[in-house]
Amino acid sequence: MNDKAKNQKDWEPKIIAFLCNWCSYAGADLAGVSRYQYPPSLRIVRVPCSGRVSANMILDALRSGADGVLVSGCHPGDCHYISGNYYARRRFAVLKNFLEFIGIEPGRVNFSWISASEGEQFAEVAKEVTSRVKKLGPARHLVKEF
Amino acid sequence: MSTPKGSVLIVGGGIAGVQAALDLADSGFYVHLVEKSSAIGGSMSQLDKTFPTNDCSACILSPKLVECGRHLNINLLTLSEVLSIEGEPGSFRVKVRENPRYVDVDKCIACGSCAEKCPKKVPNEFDLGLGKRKAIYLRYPQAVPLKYAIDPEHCIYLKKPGRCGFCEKVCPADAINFKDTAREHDLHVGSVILALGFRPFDPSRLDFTGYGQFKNVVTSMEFERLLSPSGPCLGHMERPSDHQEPRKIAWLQCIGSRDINKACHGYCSSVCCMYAIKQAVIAKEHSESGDVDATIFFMDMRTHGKGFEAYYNRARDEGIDFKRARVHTILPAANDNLKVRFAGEDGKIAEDEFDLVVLSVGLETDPQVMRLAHELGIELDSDSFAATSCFRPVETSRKGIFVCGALAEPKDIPQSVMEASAAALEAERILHPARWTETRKKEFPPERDVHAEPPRIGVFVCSCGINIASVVDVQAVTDYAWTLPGVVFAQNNLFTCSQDTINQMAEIIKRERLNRVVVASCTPRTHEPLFQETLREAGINKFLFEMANIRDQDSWVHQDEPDAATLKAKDLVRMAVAKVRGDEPLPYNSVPVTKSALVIGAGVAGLTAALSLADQGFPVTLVERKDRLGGHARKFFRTWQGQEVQSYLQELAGMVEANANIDVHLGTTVEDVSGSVGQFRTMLSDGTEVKHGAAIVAVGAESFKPRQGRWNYLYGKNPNVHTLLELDQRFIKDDPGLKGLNQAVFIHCVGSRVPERPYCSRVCCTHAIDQAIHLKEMNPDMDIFMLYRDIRTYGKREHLYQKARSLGIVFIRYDLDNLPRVSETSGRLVVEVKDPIIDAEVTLHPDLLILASAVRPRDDVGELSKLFKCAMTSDGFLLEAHMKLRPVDFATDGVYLAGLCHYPKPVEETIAQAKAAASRAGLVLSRDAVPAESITAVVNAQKCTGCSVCTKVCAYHAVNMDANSQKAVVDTGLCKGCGACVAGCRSDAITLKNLGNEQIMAAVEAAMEDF
Amino acid sequence: MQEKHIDLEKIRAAVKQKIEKAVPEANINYCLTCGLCASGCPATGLENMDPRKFLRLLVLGQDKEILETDWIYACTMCQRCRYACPMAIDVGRIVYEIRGMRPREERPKNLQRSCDLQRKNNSTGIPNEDFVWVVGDVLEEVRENEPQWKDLTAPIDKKGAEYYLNQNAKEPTVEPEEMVPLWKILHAAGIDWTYSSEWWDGANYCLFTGDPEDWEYTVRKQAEVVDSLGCRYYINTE
Amino acid sequence: MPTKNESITQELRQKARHLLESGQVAAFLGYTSGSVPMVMKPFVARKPEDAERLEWNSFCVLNLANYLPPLLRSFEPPRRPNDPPPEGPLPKVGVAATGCWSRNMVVQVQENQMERERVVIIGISSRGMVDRKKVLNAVNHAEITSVKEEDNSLLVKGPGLEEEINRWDVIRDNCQTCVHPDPVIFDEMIGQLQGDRDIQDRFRQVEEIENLSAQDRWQWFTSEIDSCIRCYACRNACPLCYCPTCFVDDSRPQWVGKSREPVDTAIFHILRAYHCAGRCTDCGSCESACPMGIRMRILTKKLQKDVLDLYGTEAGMSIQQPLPLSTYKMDDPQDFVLTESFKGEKK
Amino acid sequence: MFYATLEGLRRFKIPHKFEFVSIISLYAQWIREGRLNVDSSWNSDGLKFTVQDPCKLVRQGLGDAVAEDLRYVIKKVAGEENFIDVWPRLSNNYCCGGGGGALQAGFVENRRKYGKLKFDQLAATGADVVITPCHNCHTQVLDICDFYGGKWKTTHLWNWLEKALIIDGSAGRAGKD
Repeated sequence: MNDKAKNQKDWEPKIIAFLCNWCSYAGADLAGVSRYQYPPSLRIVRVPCSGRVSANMILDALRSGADGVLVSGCHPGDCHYISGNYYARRRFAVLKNFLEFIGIEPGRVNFSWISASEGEQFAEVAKEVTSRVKKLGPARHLVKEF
Repeated sequence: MSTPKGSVLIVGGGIAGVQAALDLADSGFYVHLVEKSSAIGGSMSQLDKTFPTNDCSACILSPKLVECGRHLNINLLTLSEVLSIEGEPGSFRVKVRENPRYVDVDKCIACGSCAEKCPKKVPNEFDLGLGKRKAIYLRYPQAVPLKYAIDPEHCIYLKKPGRCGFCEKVCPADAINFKDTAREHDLHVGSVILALGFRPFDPSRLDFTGYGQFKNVVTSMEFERLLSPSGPCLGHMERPSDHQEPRKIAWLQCIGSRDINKACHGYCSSVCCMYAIKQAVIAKEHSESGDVDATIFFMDMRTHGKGFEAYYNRARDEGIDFKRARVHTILPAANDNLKVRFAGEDGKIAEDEFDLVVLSVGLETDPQVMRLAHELGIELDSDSFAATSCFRPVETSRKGIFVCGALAEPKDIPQSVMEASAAALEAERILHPARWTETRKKEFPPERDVHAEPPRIGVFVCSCGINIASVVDVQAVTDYAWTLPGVVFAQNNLFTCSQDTINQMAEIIKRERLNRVVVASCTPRTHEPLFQETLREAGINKFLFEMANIRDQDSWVHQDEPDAATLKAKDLVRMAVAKVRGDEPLPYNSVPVTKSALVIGAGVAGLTAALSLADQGFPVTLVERKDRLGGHARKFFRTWQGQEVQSYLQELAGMVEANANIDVHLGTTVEDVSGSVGQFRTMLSDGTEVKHGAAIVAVGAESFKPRQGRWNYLYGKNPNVHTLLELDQRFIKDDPGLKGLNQAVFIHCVGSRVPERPYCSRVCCTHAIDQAIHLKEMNPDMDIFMLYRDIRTYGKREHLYQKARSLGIVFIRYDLDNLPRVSETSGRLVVEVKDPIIDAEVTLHPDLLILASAVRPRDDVGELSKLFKCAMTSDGFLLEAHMKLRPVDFATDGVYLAGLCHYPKPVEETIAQAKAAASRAGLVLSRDAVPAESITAVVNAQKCTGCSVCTKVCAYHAVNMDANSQKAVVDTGLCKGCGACVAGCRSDAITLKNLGNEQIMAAVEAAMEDF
Repeated sequence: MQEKHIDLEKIRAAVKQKIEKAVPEANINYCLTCGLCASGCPATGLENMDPRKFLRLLVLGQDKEILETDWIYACTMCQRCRYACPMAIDVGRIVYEIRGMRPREERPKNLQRSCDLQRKNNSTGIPNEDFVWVVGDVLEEVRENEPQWKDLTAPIDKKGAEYYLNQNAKEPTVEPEEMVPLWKILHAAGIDWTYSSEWWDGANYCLFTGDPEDWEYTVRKQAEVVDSLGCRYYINTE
Repeated sequence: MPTKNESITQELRQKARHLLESGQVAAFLGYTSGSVPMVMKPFVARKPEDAERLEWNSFCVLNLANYLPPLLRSFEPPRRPNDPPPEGPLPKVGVAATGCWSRNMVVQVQENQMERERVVIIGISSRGMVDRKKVLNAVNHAEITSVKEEDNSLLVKGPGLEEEINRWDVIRDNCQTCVHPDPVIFDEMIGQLQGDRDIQDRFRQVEEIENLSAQDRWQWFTSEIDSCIRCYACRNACPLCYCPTCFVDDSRPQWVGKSREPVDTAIFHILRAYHCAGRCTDCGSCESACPMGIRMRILTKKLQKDVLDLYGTEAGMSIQQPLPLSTYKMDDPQDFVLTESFKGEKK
Repeated sequence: MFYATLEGLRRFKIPHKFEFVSIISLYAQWIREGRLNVDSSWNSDGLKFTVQDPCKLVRQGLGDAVAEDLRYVIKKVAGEENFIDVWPRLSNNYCCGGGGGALQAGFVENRRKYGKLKFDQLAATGADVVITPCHNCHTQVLDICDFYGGKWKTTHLWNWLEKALIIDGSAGRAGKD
């Protein structure tokens, strides 16, 4: 995969995006409604809440070959389920540091808060994450060859 | 009255109207919601964030609007105006004119092609003219209905038929109808609710503000739009003159409020102090540079609501500069900046320069609304707000017509929402015999059992006209779908959501014996319910369905990359197919309802709530810990409007005692509570077990008695020192000792807004001032001094403050670091305080010293909240489910709150809140069963370690430890399906139905498959 | 600085009450002490006073200070504070009343003298004949030196003229040639106008001394003169 | 004069005997020595006379908390999953506990794995336990037949070997960097509490790795776990790994392959450590138990460091203090969130 | 003093048959009606003008309307492009400091301190001419200009009106030259 990607000049990474249904998924929709363009790299998985996303799921995405992961939820205080994103924030803060500690490149696993009214911000995040992952190249660590 | 009509007219589609509509439609009444613009949402939809939680306004509002828009029993009439209302409570005839939209709402798919092509740009009123829209437009991105409208004032075609017409040519859905005309509707309803809201004060009347003269002087509403991500600068916060980010911003308070001179508005607009602080906080946060200097010029900082004072304190800590000063005139400075000159309290002049000045404009009634009120025979008060009285806070002068929101007085969102529910309650009270008589209900065929069947998946790929098809190769995607495992049918449709395609889909499901369906089209957020309903119509469980979002999240965002977008669409379809394969039929959960209520606390709130429910025929158990009815209000003399409380209270208690539906338990407390919404069981201390479907907590609060410490002021030591309520007692008794007094002093904020009790008690300013007026009227020659920190006579109560001043009552401001000092010389009280204006120590010799002491939460509220699994604030008041939009609900379904246990509030707000709580409880009690979430968590006991992480992270107390097995169990009646427990569980012992780890992994892995 | 102490056994705000009686719309009590007036007032800080503080002293009955301060002459009664005051409090009007409370002999001499003179005839005290003479003299000079204005007129006491022109005394006494442009304008516009030989001075400092009687007297006199000439419009040089 | 550990042993036996004799506990959990030098065995004294076999020295490296819940359960009458709990008080168990063990017990109490009331904890302020591997290294892996322990030294003997080793030099990494040697919960103490230790560079090992490049960190991580044979000794030694079905054994969902492929080994170690985040008390049992000498403690230490930095809490300090990943504060740090860092970055 | 008469008639309810009007409004009216012909061509040097709104005439007298008339006349006389407005303006303009009898009352230091705001405001316009249509204003603005070192010329309106008058079809011939 690595070599294949190197040969492909315009390699487009695949990034798994876990988006909470109430804010970030709606923000992604709004980006569409407003026609903000961003790279076609995201594969969005709709989850009820960022608090639904576990470390296991993020690792599974990497293991399955995702070049990057984005988890996005409501801004703190806006959680549809009152406090899900607060727990998520702790889980992710610890996980992100930890993954970077064992050598996963910073930029591979990303988190954001995007509200339902932040269409442009969603596109910005999509662009930013894609560009970070592109700079890093295809994921190599933790990828399981099936 | 013969049998009333079971329908209600609501005028105004802002948050108040929407809330009232939902409350009524969900409890058995048909609602006509009339809105004059092209979409509901009102002023709240224009706001960026809301205080004090900084919630995104559109985000929290949108779900309510969508619910309203989709509701089977709400008839949304946009672009409509009420022409006349004839009749009486129970039966009103209403004429409504619906103006033409020129767009067929059944056809419009809101793709936006029309607006893209429309050549006519006009100022966008939603952005208060700061941005532009087209002549064919969507009021705002999240508008409900999400349908375009043509503005006939600006449409080239409508002005000169034959010219332009581009929208018609480009519309893929054939939705443009230039021949549309106004329609008149004759509605027959039982009651009417007016929720017409307010308009922001126009400061161009005040030339000294420079508004309209200087570009960088904007109103607060304009600033909301400048902050908003959907606003004219996409949330980048630019100032109008040069589109640069302002670094230094000033807010000027009381523009168009508390001004009987040029603004002609003597009232306080109640919300401006808080929104100004919020804007300052948000501006600081928003700023890309990170350094915004924010200064707020004010006269009294009015942060009198729940969580407001803490917000104010935090804002101060974050460096927002609060200047107790008012600017006379805004002056131009170089670079389009603005200069202000102002005198501090010490009289010293200072000058400062700002990049942007925000005028905190007040709220006023729109003249159009005044005309309508006049035509409908609704009395307005001297401030042009709908006239109401304290004991009847949502009743207008015309019987059967109710009012809520800012039309009755300037107020914030939660108060408007409360009143909306209260107004709904009043309508229900009249119309309850006709409940469910005019509502509609959807019927479905029985569902096929698909458990044993292997997956037979059908995939429907939508072209959405050209919205998807112009970018994504939909045929290739359809062909690809055929190749996926389990897929037995795939088809491409022009508009999958069109009525004929929907009918066809149902046929195909039956014909092909599909047991799983995937639609690849727009977004589940708007269309999932529609397709799920189709599944039900075709006789399969609606949860056997997935959507692939190939429009909003694909074709629309990769317009220039058709190949990549097609590839992505295939991925998304594959992911959806992988996910749907694992979907199981889920139960449509519901909980049967015990149609009776428990009301805890028999003060004004509890009595009102109990009566409100009992009057609708619901049995109520009313529990009061004391041995008599009345609660805190038994100590009150009169309302701020001058109505005597005791006679009202007696009447209220009398009605409760006489009501056969109310079972009163005096001297009783709640010992234990079990069950959940619809099915509570409560043990009382008198041994009674009460079964009830809903509960209202109205346990009140206490008055703080400063027996010792810093706020003592000789209370309990000198006989002439009283609290407000003690003086009320003397008023009630008409104590002759109060005649012939020479001097009285009131000290405000005794024990409120202090470190140990950092909240504002909201009621004391008004109460103290009213008492001072009463004393002064008894003894016109008497001198009365009010020692205050900020006067917080919000709303129309400001008139009372003005009256007090006009009577010669003297107000002296003090600070926490410069407290009044109280001593006595041979029994005679001496009060010393510094007057900051003339910088002098003033010595007073009152005959009476009144302490406006705090309202404090009761100590035992914590135990009660635990029984009902309700949360508390750090101040010790009960915490509602959402500060803005669910002000009387607890996070625990079926439990509601009202009165002082929520936060200090005057009797009119208590009554409104109690009625709101009754209305919300009515949502449960009016039905045989309440729906519960289907996508719930489920525990695999074999794997569960009983570690209880899941119970700790569950915000709804839906996961608990089974006392026997010591394993987690989920109460499906409480579970909302958020999945916090699932992510927290290390053992994979708890999962979410149809959103389990395996299914998510399947989707993730499918995304990565190469093909 | 010595800290100020006030003992308020009883507020005896006699000055305030007097003003309230005379000017019910003065709204003194309404003051919110918001300071908007002080922010906009050019006299803020003069005599260690500002409009808000001034009102506050009135409210707290500090009559001695109110009656003694010369700030009442720093305030020009311009009413810019009242213009924007949320309570529409008229500090200018209040200052006027307090100026009137000063004994005549303690008022600023020149100011009082101007009014006293005005009561007699005009604020400068020149005899009416002098005014008539100066007008004639200046007119003569223009007619002689400026041929295009040889028809210029400056009528005095012309009965039935459409416009009555009231002349500020400054020009005839100090800079008589400054009267000419206006004459020319009126002439060019073809206006039928006249001066009067009595009560011709429009200055009227009695507006500022605080005695309404003086003010009323002078205006009444002027009105009588204009009506007696039968003019339809009364204008002055402003 | 007896050594410190000899005194502790005496007192421990005395207390255990008393508890057993008086019937206050049904069993006492401690250590006894085995046949191999430097290897101590967990030991359950069930009769008063068993107490004499209890022993305390610097080789008690496995966390006794790991054995407590099963031992307690063994005294419960058998019952089916949904039967009500037995009525009346259940037998108690006595246990010796150092700082980290006691903190583990706190977490176990918080996670409902045992009831505080059912254990009698004899607290011992820890002087640190010896890393057997370090001793072996010190003598170049020569054969050791006996080790005699003095307060500050070890006398190591073997064929042709007699060496005195400074005790502190061979103390385990986790004990050397331990700041909380005192038990946080106990019913009785042996000896004095010594108070928290002031260790400036307690996270030095972690910081050294943090300072590497991402590539070098990955290099370090993969080489560290390279030798892993997936024997799960680390997991089995951990008092916090008590799931009936561990994720590595689960097939629904199957988060990680069961093979020894490097990716799966890596994911095993990542998730094992991550599951201990906010819970691990750095008792070092995992490392002590590892037959391959993998320093997996560095992983949990990293998590410990971050949780402390981010949320100011350390695992097991009190029963009342919520576990850091099951609670939150409104203003928890969130610099790591892209949209938050955007705010600061632009311009 | 315009206001003395206006308010005097009103406050003391003095009976009168005439109508009391402002000459400023009349100038504007006459120009609009074509009764007065004015032309700004004399101002070929582009002298810049600004204005003082007399409190007694504008704020307390006839309000913004008369102040707008005043500007209309100045713009006609001096050329639209040669007028620079002040801020605050019209009814909200600062008092010059000479009003209320201040010029006679004798507190010179106070009066000048008071006038500093006015001076700064006028100086900020950079105008060459300040039109003061009130005698008090005229005297005070002259004084503060002199005292604080201003560069402008302080004049009544009539001087410039005279200059701009067109008699027999030619401008500037009305004046003395």
